Amino acid sequence: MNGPQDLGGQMGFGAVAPEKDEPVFHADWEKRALGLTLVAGAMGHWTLDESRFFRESLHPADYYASSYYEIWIKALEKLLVRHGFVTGEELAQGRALVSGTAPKRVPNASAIAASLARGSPYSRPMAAPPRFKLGERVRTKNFNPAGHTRLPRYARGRLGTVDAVRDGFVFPDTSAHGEGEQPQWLYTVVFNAAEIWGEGADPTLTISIDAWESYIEPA
Amino acid sequence: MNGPQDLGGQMGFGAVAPEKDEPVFHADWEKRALGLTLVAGAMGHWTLDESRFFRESLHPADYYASSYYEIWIKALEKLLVRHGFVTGEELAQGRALVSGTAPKRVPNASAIAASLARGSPYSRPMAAPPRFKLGERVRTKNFNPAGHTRLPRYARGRLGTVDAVRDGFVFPDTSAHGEGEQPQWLYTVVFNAAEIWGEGADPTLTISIDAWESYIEPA
Amino acid sequence: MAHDDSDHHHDNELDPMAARVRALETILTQKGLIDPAAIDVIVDTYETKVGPRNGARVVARAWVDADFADWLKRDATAAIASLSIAGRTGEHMQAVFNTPDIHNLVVCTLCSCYPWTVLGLPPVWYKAPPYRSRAVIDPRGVLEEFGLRLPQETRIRVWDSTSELRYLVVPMQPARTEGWDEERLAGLVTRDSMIGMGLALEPRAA
Amino acid sequence: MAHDDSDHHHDNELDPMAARVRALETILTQKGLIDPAAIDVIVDTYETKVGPRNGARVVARAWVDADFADWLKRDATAAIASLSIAGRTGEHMQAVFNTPDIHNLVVCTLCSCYPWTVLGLPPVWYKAPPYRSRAVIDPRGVLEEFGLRLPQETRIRVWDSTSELRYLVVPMQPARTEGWDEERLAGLVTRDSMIGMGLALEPRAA
Repeated sequence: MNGPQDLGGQMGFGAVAPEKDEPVFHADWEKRALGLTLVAGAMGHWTLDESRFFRESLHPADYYASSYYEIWIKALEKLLVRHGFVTGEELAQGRALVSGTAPKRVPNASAIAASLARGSPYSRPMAAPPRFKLGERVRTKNFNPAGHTRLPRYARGRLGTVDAVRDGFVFPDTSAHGEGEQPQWLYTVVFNAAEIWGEGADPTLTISIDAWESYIEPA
Repeated sequence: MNGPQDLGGQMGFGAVAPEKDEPVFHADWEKRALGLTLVAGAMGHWTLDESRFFRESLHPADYYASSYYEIWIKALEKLLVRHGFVTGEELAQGRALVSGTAPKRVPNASAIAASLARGSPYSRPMAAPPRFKLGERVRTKNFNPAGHTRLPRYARGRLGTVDAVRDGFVFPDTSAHGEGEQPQWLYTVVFNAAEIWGEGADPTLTISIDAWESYIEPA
Repeated sequence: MAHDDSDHHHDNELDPMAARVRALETILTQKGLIDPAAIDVIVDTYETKVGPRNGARVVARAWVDADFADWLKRDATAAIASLSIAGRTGEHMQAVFNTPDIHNLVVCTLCSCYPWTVLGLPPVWYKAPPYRSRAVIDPRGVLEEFGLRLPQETRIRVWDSTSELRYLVVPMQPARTEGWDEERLAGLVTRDSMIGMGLALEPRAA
Repeated sequence: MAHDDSDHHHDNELDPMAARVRALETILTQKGLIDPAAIDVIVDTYETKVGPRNGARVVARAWVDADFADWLKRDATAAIASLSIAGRTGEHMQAVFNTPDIHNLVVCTLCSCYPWTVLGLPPVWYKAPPYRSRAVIDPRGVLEEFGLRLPQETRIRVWDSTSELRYLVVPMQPARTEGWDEERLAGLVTRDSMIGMGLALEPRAA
């Protein structure tokens, strides 16, 4: 969706403000927010892509006024409600009131430690060979779905070059909406800045995105 | 600028919510906000385009959380400070503390009434003939200025047709920044929705913008 | 101070914007930068004098007078001025005519440009992000939320008001209103129909 | 309850987000949906175990070992795993090498994708709108705000992390560090230099 998350090339947010000797967390609640997001995800009822979709579905005023952990928590609440684990009333009262969806699993400390160490790969074996090859000129598609996509608005309908053919990867546009992994070949596609930003673009700049096969077509 | 004002095709703002029997104003302060904006503008120290630039320069979180009259007032305060009429300290204290810029004029009630009735045309005589003609195929330029422009992001780099050749008009991109009126021919340029929105666009939809001559080039 | 004491009775609990606007008016008045009476004139103008009834008069005239309709199509500013309607944000008018084949819709994606002289001040929804973001990409969806389901074959033309041109939609004259006089016809012309977010009223609904 | 009483002493005035997160953890714990001890493990991992020192080890090894550098270029995930660095959001690593001709910069315009295994959790600025919006259109401007003015002829390549690939920038080895051992070299490798928002430290500054 063309939501508040799609920030490339937007203006008006001010200067980048690095913090000297920034701590890993700025408050205790941030620690719990990170942990809650990961352990709730580990129940196995939604994908990372669905989490991202719920985050970008926050109202833009809310998204831009929130820190990233705030965004995570607001989206997590909505995910939990959407999947029947908690109710709005429970969130309002701050305590459990009714039984809800039964979790597929509730990882304990050692299971979580193992899963952090292991990670969860998103690459998938592909039966068909990749359609595009290294160095090929391609054009990204132009589309504006209401659902989740990882093709940023600034990179739509642009002429670029396949800079790398990666592996098969879970397709976010379906995975975010309970429509399965439907893996596709992933490519790194590189563009000259002038192709994207037009007049006044930095002539020394190239920009790449990682694009699933259905995002691109022959130039 | 690619600021919060550039809303065409953005998502996540929810349903359009018409109000049954909506009053002209929703609070007394809205009346004064409208009037203040108009009478302060009538001092003659900034253009309508500069006002618009100050509105779209609000932080996106602020812009999207504000009603339109709130946006007007926040921008008006900044304009007044920028032009030396008031100070931040005066705004904080709610009273005049120092003398500031002398206004070019302070219209009274009858002068304002006359100016509302008269309006202020933005058309200007042009020495050169228009470069483009009715029915001509043109492409809008792609650029991403940090300053004010009236070419929306969704309509950049698109192939369209000149639907009307208008008049010479004050050029907002300079007028907003104290760089003069520099009038240009204005055209109405119409696009098929598929040219703008790509896959899934409504096939019965065309969209037009009003484009200054420097926004377009021969297709 | 810009307000007399009688104003203060219902302001015991000013909301933050009310307080902020009051403070700004106070400062500008103290500094002699504005005449508060000029604000009163503006408010009175748009609260009581200028509104969608102006546009309805224009549309009704176009319905009954083919020559006027033609003039309105060619030079809307002059045609509208002939009805003594002119002024701020009506300096450069364009009239766009609905037909059975094409439905016109007006939006200002970049701010809130709107033809004040014929429609008055814009409603909140016209100025707010949902309409401004969606009208250019999903006009049918927006129209349906307003209760208007256009035939699939009707073409839609969206006019994004990116310049100082101001657009007035001339809706189609409803059936079974032949012979009505202008004033009666004007009663069928809603504000929304002149933005393209509705049709003129049917006679029975007027 | 997820917290014992000792936690409450400094929470007499919980800010709204702290209260909100506390409430959510309470509900999920009461419902048996989570194990709070699992959260402790996560916090401990990213607070004390996983951080940019991991990435610095990778970079330093690449500086001293051409074969490793080549492996890192071809298969970063495997090369990094050979140093016992692996895990969540490090499943699909790509290493991109700065040269005198090209400077690499990593951003995630769409959210906050970041190579946790080698850099730890991302800093606030990396996740916030100013960086995400500007890095792809004005990287030189952003770099200058970080105090890094690149030569005009240096090309810049921005990698927008739109997939589950995670990018690690390998900065150039500073001059006058020939013969340094890996540990000493690793001390020159800052987090920012592995995002592309800085260079490795000069020897005198380390």
